[in-house]
Amino acid sequence: MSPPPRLQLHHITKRYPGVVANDGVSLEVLPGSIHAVLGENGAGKSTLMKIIYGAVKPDDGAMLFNGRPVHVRNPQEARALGISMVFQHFSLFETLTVAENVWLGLDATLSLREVTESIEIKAHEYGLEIDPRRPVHTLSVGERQRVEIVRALLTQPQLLILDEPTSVLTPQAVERLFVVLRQLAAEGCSILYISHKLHEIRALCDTCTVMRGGRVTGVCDPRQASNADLSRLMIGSEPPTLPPHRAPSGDVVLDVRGLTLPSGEPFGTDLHDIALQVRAGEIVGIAGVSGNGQRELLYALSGETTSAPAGSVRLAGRDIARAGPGRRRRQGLHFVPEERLGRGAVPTLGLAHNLLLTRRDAVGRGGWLRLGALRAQANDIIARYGVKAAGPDAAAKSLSGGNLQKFIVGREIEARPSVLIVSQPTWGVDVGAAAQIRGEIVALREAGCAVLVVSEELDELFELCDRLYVIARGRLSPSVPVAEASVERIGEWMSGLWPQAEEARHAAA
Amino acid sequence: MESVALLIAASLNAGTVLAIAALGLLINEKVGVVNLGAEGLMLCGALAGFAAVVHFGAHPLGFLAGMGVAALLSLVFGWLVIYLNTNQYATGLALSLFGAGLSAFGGQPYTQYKLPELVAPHVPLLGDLPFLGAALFRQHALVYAAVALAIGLVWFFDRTRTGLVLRSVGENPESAHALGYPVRRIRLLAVVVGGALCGLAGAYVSTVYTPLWVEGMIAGKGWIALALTTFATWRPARVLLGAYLFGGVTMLQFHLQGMGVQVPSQFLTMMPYLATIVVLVLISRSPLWIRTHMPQSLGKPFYPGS
Amino acid sequence: MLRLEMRPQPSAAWSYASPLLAIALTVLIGMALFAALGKDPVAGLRVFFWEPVRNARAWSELLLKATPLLLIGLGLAIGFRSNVWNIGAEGQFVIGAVCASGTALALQGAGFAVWPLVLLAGVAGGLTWASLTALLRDRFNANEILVSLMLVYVAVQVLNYLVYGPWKDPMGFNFPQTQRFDVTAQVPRLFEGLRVHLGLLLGLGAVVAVWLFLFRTRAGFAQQVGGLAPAAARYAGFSSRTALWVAMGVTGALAGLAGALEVAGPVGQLTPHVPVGYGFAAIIVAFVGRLHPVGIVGSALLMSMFYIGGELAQSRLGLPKSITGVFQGLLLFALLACDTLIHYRLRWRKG
Amino acid sequence: GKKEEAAPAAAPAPATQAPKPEPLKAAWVYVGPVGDAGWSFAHDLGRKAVEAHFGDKVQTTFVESVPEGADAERVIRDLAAQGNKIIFATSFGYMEPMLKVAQEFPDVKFEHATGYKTAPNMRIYDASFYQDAYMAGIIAGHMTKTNTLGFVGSFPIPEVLRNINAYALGAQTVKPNIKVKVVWVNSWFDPPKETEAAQSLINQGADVLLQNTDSTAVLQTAEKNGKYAFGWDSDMSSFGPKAHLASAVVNWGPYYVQAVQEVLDGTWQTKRTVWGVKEGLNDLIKIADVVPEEAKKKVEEVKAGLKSGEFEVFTGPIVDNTGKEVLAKGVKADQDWKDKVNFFVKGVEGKIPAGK
Ligand SMILES: Nc1ncnc2c1ncn2[C@@H]1O[C@H](COP(=O)(O)OP(=O)(O)OP(=O)(O)O)[C@@H](O)[C@H]1O
Ligand SMILES: Nc1ncnc2c1ncn2[C@@H]1O[C@H](COP(=O)(O)OP(=O)(O)OP(=O)(O)O)[C@@H](O)[C@H]1O
Ligand SMILES: [Mg+2]
Ligand SMILES: [Mg+2]
Repeated sequence: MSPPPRLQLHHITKRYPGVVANDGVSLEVLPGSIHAVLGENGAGKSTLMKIIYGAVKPDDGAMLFNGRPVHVRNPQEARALGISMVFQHFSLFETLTVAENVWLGLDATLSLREVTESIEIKAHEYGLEIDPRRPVHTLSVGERQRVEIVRALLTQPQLLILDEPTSVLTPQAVERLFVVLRQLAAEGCSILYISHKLHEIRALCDTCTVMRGGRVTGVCDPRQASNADLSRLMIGSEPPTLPPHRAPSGDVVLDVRGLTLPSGEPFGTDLHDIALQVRAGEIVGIAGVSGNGQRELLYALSGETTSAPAGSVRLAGRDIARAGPGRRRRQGLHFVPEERLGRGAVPTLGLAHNLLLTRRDAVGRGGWLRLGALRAQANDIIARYGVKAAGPDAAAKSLSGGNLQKFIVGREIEARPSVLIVSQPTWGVDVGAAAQIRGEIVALREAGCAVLVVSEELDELFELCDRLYVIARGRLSPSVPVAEASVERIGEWMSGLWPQAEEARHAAA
Repeated sequence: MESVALLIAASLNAGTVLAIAALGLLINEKVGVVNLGAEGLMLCGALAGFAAVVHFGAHPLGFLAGMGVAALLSLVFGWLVIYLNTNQYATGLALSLFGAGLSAFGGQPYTQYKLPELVAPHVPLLGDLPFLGAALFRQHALVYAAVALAIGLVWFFDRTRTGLVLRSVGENPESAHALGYPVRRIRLLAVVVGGALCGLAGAYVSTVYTPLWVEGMIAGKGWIALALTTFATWRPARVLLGAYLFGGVTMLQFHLQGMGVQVPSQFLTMMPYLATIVVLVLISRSPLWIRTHMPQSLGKPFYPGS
Repeated sequence: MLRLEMRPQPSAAWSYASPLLAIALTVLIGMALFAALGKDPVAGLRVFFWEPVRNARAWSELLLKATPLLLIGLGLAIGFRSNVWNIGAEGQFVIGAVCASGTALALQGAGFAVWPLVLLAGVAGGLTWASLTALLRDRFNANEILVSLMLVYVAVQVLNYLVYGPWKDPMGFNFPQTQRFDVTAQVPRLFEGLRVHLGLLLGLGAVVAVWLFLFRTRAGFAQQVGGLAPAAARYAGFSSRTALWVAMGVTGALAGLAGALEVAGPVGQLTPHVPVGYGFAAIIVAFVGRLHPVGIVGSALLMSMFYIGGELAQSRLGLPKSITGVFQGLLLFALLACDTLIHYRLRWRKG
Repeated sequence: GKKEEAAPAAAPAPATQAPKPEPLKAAWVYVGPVGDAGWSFAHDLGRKAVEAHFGDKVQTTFVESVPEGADAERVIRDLAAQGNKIIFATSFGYMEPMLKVAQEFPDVKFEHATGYKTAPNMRIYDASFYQDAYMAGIIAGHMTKTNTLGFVGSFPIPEVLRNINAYALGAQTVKPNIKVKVVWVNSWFDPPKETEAAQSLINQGADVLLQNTDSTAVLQTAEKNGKYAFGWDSDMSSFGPKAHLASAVVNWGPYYVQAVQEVLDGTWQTKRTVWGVKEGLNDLIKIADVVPEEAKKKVEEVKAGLKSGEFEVFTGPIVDNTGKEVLAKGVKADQDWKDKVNFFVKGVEGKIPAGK
């Protein structure tokens, strides 16, 4: 008789106010299997994993582990059973050392010294070299993930859950991770692998459960299924494609040179001698693993930081390095930040009032607000961009991520900017809305705007951009036209390894 | 010489009140909770301690009562800010006002009541040393307990796993929650323990420092204790140091007056408050430095499961 | 078990109902307290809610005491809405009173109405004192809660120094108070024989001005974004420094005005007893009034009622004065607790 | 205790007492909580003496912890409007508010303690604490070993300066070179601060302390340090059995009884009353056993002199601590001189803070 499945879920249901995150989800994972859970943003993947790990309580449903019914009430119990999890958003403590972080994730049986030793042994065994004594804030994102994985491995898991582990890794690091995971699976550990990247799942997994809107829409072998099949299960349709681009680009509008800026944040990244040009009528992308200086660079470009050296940022020839966001906006530079809620929009205010953050169309003489005009303007954007909202007074936080993103992008595009900077344009946005947003960005370029896109999704950058830079450890690579770039090459650059010679050649040209 | 030794002794005594309260607040802040109600807690602790000594005659019971009442009040405060996510500042202010009102109200029957005698403390042998004996070894047991508490907290936060868990909760409650630590319960516990220490400090004031009950007798010490945690960049040993420094400034103003210094006494009375401001300014000058040492979730609400 | 469940959207109805529920709860607890102290709860209610509004004189006293609370509460509301925690309004009030008195004393004997100058001096004084906090916050990042509070103690000693020293009434047998101000330096009363004065109208004017600023101007909008979402304010380019200075400045100016009105109104001279805690009570006023100008009018009246009721409870019922403080604290606690109903609903759940 | 007594007193008279004449209503306004010792407590004892003396002919009310700012006027007016025929305001800060209310209620008699302004229906009364301070000084002079005395001062007003000077003069009758150190706490009542001030005086060598503040903190601090101190405003002997040398007490009862009697008789007139040891208002009591007989005898002599009116504490020559003669040899100070004291006598250290 074959052994029982490692994990069985029956009709797991979890409701949040206003959403059913998991709706009668059933799932089965075999010992030694690498099982993918595939789904768009908001499909309910993370919620399901947290339920398995005991971090979230389901409203309904049953769970069996190695054939025995279990009630996992908290992560400690999960770990005692042999379930470990690496979270989508790291659960590390910046000020503590690697060993302390690991220690906190283990149960209290070992001393800190013993934990330090076992980290070294485990890390060596799987080729995940890491110094247990270093404080976490000195680690790169890839190294941090290694800490998470080592922590999970030290619990001797029979089931390892990884929630979107690759969104922060370079393609090369992804490959290395896969080697480790395959080794683990060969040793009999089951793995639940969450992702919405088809190619990764195809390369790694033997089974795939697809979710949409909190329900399971299918189970298949990803090595057999076609992209179109998976896509249909995942989003209910085939992915749309962008129209091909062609229009010659114009003058340099945004010109950054010699931008060196120490970070003002405790664990931030310093920027070193950044040079960057964006021309009218082109889309330029910046690739890179998060935490390599994107945040600081965007602050310096948007004007949220005004301590950049004078002359290091120019807009159509004028020095704006020390101008605040308002002045830059008046000169035609608009920006869509990655955090929609809390930065791009005030959560508790209505959409109409959120227009006031970046627009002054409804502001009369002496700063007087014309509320009627403000609402009309909001209604206009809601209609034109197909934003699903209760009206111009609906609070920003009542909108789903994608709809709020459409509203914010609409707000900035309607301002007819000469430069638009967009960070993570389609993060957490469903495929339909993502396609619409990308379409709007492309249309803006066709209208002669200079667009700078910062994203961690290489696929998106390759699809959208004309030219690419890579940012790593606060330095910016030379640019390459997308036509000449490859995922492998950009991946290598993402770890900071771009040829200096090339930079010199670029400068000479 | 003798007078300097006595000035040191008095400063240590005055500093102890601040130290105990500030160490309690430090525990709160290490898990991410700012309790602006410290003044109210100390007042209620002072009253409860005083009343307990009046009724039961024993000082240790006074300390226990002060801690108990303050713990109870911080439980309410903690429940509001941790479980109902009310604004920490507003709730703390409410507590400080409520504590002041409640203690004034409940303290009516105890105004200017007399407490039983305390034996003058004197550490055997050491207390007889010249200079040092007078300066250091003729203090109430709680003065030494405060030192022990600070050392204990250094050890606790740096060397024990529980201390590490507390720090991690203040650092990143989301992660601590994801790892399975009961963040809200830990926070509540820390708030209650910290509050109890404020109560102890209050009871010390009313039963030992000035063995009397008078409404409003804490007179801003709770607020100075709050400033001390920032001053010390959340490190117990520095809290102790800072507390003695402030104790010293407090005593020095009277010392200077007694010496006949030609400055209007009102300006000398301002000294401890001005000193607080000056120190805050010096410490906070570099925001980066403060933020590096500050528990990262300080003052921020935590919603589990989001 | 009773459980809290997050609402998908905050409840608008509860945001109005919560203060009423909080008042009701406070009254209920208060009545229980009266009963426990062996007093007739109905008589207690009468003293707190009927006596202070019984006749014109009572109204005059109620409004007189509500005026400083209203002025300071309005300023604090702007501050708290923009995440500026000025809790040293009491100090700004004191310095306002000091500067107003200085002006009044300097202009003793002037043959014209100098009270507008006196009030302006108060405004300037409060503004300057608040600016100290703003400066230390802005320039040195020093926590404004602690700085502003410490400056209260300093302000009180400044006041003491002046009244015990250089500003002492030369004919006053060395007692700590200044000369009484000339009639020209005193704010006009609104009705003959009643103490309520022009300050009330200034307060109501401030209500309208603050309302317009907060809800009808871009600057007012920008002021509040920092309190709602600091990152959004930074993104929009709304300066947190401007917000800090505006918040501190407005509160300081209004608190200073309140201080000036106190010395140029009911007191008529500078004495060490001018500060009576309006700056602290106004914190409760601001919160109970939902940080909304119109709400603050109501809560200032309520707070004034508590004060006067507390005094009357002494002379009529023999209750201790400190009961007022208990009520104030209770009210604020109750309000904070009731406010959770805006964001959560209560549900019965088994297990 | 005291709350329950106040309540029925304030309630309207029951109907059964209708045939009797309406009781005269009298009210007191206190600056602090009554408590068990100190200034307001002493006044409240006086109120109780009135109750005891007149029985149901008089009905008393009090309001405690009344701020001396704008609120006092409302409280006093409310008391007048409630039908009180005589109102005692027991702190200096009530002077101006009371004056205003007095104009509105010509039929009500107003009595203000420690002030200097009067009206046809408002008069002032005061005590002579400096006489107690002088006698305390005599005892202190005998008890000090360091020849340094300490004084915890509230505020630098003439009354307090008189006390400090009298304390020094009394001590100097024993040892002419005695020094007095003064520390101001800028408060009438702040026990922690009083403690700290007393501690710092002791630390600087003062071994007999007197205070013009209201709490028992100074005495308790002396007790803790094995030094000596006095009670002030009420008998504080139980708060420092070893440290307590004597208590300066004030008995307002006789004055209050007389004032109420005058209203009942219709003989009340505006004037200024300053009573002291002579009238039984001030006294130094509970002189401790450790005090030498010689000192006790001297105090008795002084007391007798004060009672008969032959002795005056401030009798020239008096020299201030800058060496200037402020009262010529053989001259007895009059009330006006005493009202304007604004200097320290020789032997008191320091300068009067910021005066003219
Ligand atoms: N704590 C929560 N409270 C309310 N709603 C929640 C909560 N957590 C998740 N949700 C909602 O549940 C749904 C599923 O969320 P979940 O995080 O499981 O999606 P996901 O598939 O992991 O998406 P992603 O790819 O973005 O990680 C979403 O609509 C989300 O908004
Ligand atoms: N933490 C939360 N608390 C309460 N409601 C939430 C929370 N997160 C999401 N929601 C609600 O759940 C719904 C779905 O939100 P979410 O942002 O996850 O949408 P989504 O499924 O990812 O859609 P989109 O593709 O547009 O982002 C929204 O109505 C939102 O208001
Ligand atoms: Mg989503
Ligand atoms: Mg997820």
